[in-house]
Amino acid sequence: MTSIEIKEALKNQFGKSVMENDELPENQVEVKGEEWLDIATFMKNDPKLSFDQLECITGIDTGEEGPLQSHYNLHSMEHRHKIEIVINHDKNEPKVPSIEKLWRIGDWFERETYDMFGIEYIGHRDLRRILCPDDWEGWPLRKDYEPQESFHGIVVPKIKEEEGWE
Amino acid sequence: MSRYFSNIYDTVNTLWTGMQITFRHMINIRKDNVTLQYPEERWPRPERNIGFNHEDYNVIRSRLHVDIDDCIGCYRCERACPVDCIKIETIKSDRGEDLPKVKHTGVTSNGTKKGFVVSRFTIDMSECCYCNLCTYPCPEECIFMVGGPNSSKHPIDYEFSEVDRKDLIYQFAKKLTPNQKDSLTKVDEKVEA
Amino acid sequence: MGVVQGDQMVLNIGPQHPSTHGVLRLEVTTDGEIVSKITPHLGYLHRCFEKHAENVTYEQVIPFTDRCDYLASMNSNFGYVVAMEELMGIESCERVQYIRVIMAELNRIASHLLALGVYGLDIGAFTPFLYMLRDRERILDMFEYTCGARLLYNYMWIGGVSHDLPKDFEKICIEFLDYFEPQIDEYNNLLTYNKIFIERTADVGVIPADVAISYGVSGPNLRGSGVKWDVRKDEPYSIYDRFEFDVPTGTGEFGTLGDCFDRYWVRMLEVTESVKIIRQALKDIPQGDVFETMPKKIRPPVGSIYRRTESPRGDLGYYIVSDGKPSPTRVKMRSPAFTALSCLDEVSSGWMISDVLAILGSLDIVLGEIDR
Amino acid sequence: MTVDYLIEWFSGLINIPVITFLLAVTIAGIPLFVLMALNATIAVYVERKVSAFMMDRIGPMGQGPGLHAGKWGILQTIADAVKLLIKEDTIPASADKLLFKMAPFIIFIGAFLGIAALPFSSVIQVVDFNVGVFYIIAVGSVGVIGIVMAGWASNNKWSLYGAMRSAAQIISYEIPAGLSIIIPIMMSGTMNLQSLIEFQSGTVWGILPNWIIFNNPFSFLAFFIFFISAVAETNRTPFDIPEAESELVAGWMTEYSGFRWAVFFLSEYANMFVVSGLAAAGFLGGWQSPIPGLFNSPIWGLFWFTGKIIFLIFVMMWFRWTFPRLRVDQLMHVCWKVFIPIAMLNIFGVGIWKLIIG
Repeated sequence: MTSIEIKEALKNQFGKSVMENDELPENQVEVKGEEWLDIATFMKNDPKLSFDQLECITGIDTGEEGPLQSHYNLHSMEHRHKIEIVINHDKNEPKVPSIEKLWRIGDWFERETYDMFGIEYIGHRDLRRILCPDDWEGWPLRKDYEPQESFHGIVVPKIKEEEGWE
Repeated sequence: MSRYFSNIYDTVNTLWTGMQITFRHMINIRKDNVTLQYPEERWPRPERNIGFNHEDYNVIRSRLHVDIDDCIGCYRCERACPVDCIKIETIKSDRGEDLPKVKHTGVTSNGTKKGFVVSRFTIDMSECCYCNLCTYPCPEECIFMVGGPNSSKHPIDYEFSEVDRKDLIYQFAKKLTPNQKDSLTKVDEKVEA
Repeated sequence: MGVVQGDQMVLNIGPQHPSTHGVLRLEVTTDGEIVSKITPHLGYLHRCFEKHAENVTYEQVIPFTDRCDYLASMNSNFGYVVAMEELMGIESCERVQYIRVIMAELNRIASHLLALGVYGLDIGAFTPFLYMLRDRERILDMFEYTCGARLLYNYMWIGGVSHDLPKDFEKICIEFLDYFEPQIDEYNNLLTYNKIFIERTADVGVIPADVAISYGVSGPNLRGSGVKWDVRKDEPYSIYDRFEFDVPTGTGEFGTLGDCFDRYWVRMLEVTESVKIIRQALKDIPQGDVFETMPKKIRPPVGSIYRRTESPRGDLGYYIVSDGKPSPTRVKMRSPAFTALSCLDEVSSGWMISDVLAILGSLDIVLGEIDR
Repeated sequence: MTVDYLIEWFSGLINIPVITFLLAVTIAGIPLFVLMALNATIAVYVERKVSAFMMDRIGPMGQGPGLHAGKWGILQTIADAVKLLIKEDTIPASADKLLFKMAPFIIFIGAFLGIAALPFSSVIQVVDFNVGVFYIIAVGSVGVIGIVMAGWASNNKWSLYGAMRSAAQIISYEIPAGLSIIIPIMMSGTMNLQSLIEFQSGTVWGILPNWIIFNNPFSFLAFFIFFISAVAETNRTPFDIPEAESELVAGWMTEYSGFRWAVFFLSEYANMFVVSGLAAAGFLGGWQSPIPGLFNSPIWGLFWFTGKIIFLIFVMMWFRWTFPRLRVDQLMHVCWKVFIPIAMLNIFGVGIWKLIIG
């Protein structure tokens, strides 16, 4: 199926939860964050769609005014089609249902996105930081990220010394 | 039961094949040896003998070198560096004027007139990632990786380990005393005025 | 047979351990030799390449991609430039495309040789490892001959490559391939068909196809489970649709489909396929200027792209978002080793400690790419 | 040159039994120490070279001016030994200090006692037991106590794993080794190593030397079972699971360094020497010449016996640099399901053979 057909199929099933957004390219579909688990379950289990592989979860901070976004790249091994799902989050309280139980790789991808952007995945069974240390502060890939000054007594260098090493 | 014996047979057979291979390599070591005894036998560069003929060795990434007399202080290499290991500072001067006091030549070997005295040009080789990105934008081709096509400008050198980390920060600019710097800056202000 | 449950013991494999292929810590809960749970702890090599990428220009990202999958830098570069060219809507010239394919496939051979050799090392066979490194070294020599670097190339640039092929590269490459192909038989006789090796790997660490897909396992690991999926064939990028090659899949030759041996064997077969591709590419490569299609200024239009390519470890995806400025808003690397490692817990519980390291080795992870 | 001879000689000089005994034992022991040290030094060098040649490398080399390891790197092992001796002797804070310090020496004692009974030639043997075969097998298992001690005392999980694996392995492989060494005893009717070797003089079918390995097909098989079990007992690849580098870092010797580790190393090579010696004496005719009737003087005997040992040690190295490593359960499988049944059938077969053919 092409991405337009997939979009239609989703719209037929979920109606308003699949949003109209003309700014997005045609291979992307924006959905409401609250409904995401239902939509994902449908996308995985519907024989016509059968998205059995979660290719990637990308968090994007679109800048000061823009929202936080999650992009889910889904792919179907059976039908060999793919789609990209976009979810916008409120920057102050980014929350979205976890799809970790549907696609097992979602576990680590969500942990990574949580680690980098602080997007909270509701229902994730083991939501810890994955790449940064457990007690790291801040969300590194957000645009307004400020590195913490010291970490367990280790000074985190902000600007490199003018004279190089010393 | 036959599986039991065929397993034993397979084991003996395949292990014996493997032993033959290693034994063959052992007795043919003179022919097969691939080790070079490093400090005595060096990799002949640029014509490195790897079993192929290397007549024209056209590239090499060894270490950066700057012909400071050719540098016009355009900052392009500094901007191209992805890891910010190049640091340049310049002082404005009269275009094309020689300043023998600070050993500054006014014209590059390509004939370009310089508008700046380069008072600082350091490359921190311990940070350099050898990506070669800085050598392309240079309009005077004065920053380059030594050796290879540049071997006429600077001989190949790939053994540049240092005892002190500071020694890996290469200073290319002519040494300026604070007095000289001040006087140059004054010239600078004069030109501005 | 009843299961006797003894006291559980927690064993830390790593961060410094001969078989973790980098700095990875596995927190293993064991009962005697039997492993019941594995918690991987990542991040020892984390340097946030994605944050770096936001602060540099588009062409300056390429040296950083080198350092992610440092065993297959060419393929890392390739993935990035393919994504970038698609985002910018440019197409590099024919010669560049061929050079890229040759380089990527050579690097695939080099990477697989290391993976196979190190796998032998994990099982305990030292000698095949050095034979494979010896041949990998010759590939690195060719890379050095071409672009001056042996490991981190920064060779493929957006719209072109940094250096044209040297004059006699084709001759050297053919010479190498002729030398290399008989060596594969030697590896097989020495390691693959060795009964001890088969016993250690066959039936161990079976990843069924559905589990593999659900965990996003890709590349040789997925094909080892019998799924015929290869981005080069199924979503052809660059000029891969012009070449004839097979996609080897696991057959469960000595054990169950999807075991460690299958994953090992798929890699060994892929080496042969890569040799085929290189031969075809060397035959057809046209003349031309490699800098011809290189854009003067790299300023992609506002937009985003997700593009995946086949790196030796699997689907290497790049998500690039541009807002029209000289540096990217977001570069995300979907690393295949990251997904492969995630299934370790599920696959290896119930096996012995020795098997855990065999399974870990068969997944062929590179920590530089997992931690990024 | 047995200890008995020395005691007799000394008692002619001093007639105090304790002193003569101590003197004789010391004088007989010194060459053994020298032999062990020499064996380890040479074997390490040879192992490095063999492994290097098999891998298309050239191993340790010394070239050029300055401090270097001699021509062909001959001095490399000596340099290493010096390095090990001057290295800091670290003992983990939480280790059981007494056991930790004792363990290397217990392993050493096991290997040392074994060498004492080896018949180097018809006249050179330190102790000529009438139960020599049994003795060597018995003292050979002392080492496992040291290994378990080392593993336990280190207070390290890797060491513990290594020790446990080692105990299971060595004890299991004693059985096929023991069952196979019974065959020479059955055929010669003696446990004395000298008489066992003398039994192997002459020829079989007129061409081959009358070594036990060539005597009948069962003893031929028994030699291989014995030898492979011996490899397993010395913890070498493909049976090196107690110190499996890629799994257990360094197994039971993870926490050891410096001199204590050197003692482990010494004992490992001494153990190889002992089991190869037993295999040579039991199956390959000991100091008998391979060409029956020629070169049979005692000096030649020394040459033949050490030559056979060196060959067997080389084969062990050859194994090590060719094969992958077995897993614990597979190791046990090989021992209990392959070697032991075949070894038992061998005993049966040899018995029948002896009854019928003689």
